[in-house]
Amino acid sequence: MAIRVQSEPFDLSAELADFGAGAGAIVTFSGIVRDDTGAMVALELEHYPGMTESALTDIADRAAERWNLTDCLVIHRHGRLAVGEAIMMVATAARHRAEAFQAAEYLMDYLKSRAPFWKREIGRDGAGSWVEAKGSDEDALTRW
Amino acid sequence: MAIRVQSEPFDLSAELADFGAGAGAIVTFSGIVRDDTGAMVALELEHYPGMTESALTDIADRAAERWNLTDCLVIHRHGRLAVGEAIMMVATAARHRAEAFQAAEYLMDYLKSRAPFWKREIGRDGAGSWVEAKGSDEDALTRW
Amino acid sequence: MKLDVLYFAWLRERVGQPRERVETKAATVRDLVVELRAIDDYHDAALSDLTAVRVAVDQQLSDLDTPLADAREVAFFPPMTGG
Amino acid sequence: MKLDVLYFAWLRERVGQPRERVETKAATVRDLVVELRAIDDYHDAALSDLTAVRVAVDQQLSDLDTPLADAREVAFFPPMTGG
Repeated sequence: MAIRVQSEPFDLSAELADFGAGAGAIVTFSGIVRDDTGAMVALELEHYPGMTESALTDIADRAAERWNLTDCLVIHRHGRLAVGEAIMMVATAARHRAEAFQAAEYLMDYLKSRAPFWKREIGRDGAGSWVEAKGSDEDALTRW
Repeated sequence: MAIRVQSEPFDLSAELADFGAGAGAIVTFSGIVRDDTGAMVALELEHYPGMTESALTDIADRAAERWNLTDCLVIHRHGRLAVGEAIMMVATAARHRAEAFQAAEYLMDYLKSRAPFWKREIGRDGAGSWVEAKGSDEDALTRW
Repeated sequence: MKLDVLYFAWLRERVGQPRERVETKAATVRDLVVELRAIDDYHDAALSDLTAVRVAVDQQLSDLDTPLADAREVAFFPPMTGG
Repeated sequence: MKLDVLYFAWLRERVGQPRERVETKAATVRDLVVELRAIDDYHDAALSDLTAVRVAVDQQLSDLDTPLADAREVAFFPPMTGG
């Protein structure tokens, strides 16, 4: 069980090398900076040091207990990230696939709306604009 | 988009190195040989060469179309696998997380009940027993 | 008509061989099963309870009513357990 | 009572600083907002529409009615957009 908040890149492959020994099912999710408009050069992620770590730990603990996870990993970056870079990842290990899938989706849904990160898109002209929260992200929590 | 059926081990990390360029969300699932009873030493996977490849291709094509996947990978092993070895993996890449998650779960559900693989558990005494299909695996298909 | 008949998993073990070539006039899978069961006790035991048997005609999942006209390969096996 | 008040994202930009230390007798977050808005036009603009503002008291998500007794740190920020 591990939570990491960092500005440095991470390597999904390397993170999985020691992950989930003894599990029958491992699910991973990675989020990557995507440029939908062709006008974005980077994403800047601001966060709330201290609260970020405790919020992520809390979310991961609840997922681990609810789905009997044998292992759980959350890595979230902050700072400036170029298009194509990985923003974050979660990994869940459980006995069966349904548990691993549900726990990973739960982690993502809560992380989106309950972990104190704020994204700002940086355009080619250097100007930044804050990404607005989607109502659908908040709605996603009701299924849990 | 790739399908592979092989007896050799695969390296999830290496497989992901070139996977899903341009996507915003990548989901992976890996299934690992698990020993629930403490009496199993290996799993033997029999399959139907020819039909296996076409069934997996068909399942992946349908998932890719339904969720607009930008990339999709299915690897499934056959032959003898020791406890702790990876049996199979799927990876899906899409613009958003819901698409990537749903496509990965769809792939797994169909692969469990519609791809011609049969598992046999090999005990410490060398005796084998065929794994029975679960009603719940067949039921899982109804949600799609 | 000549057909390749394949068996997998415990069906293969009960029949005692992974495949055989048969000469048949069966119009459907159901007709073919009747002919196969008549071959010997091993075939009869393997194919006596079809509730736990799946069938593929030319590598496409099929059922007992699937016609065999132009078929080249029929496979019998238990419910799949991949993944 | 002395409190550290933190601002994030566009709230930080509108207020013009990431944190400040305030002396207050506010009983709840709602009372504190009234006092903060009175500081200057920047604070007033940042905190005028609370529908898009979230609050944490001592790093726990809270709301306007949360009491501030024993609180040391209050943070204001927009809805989160992580993941």
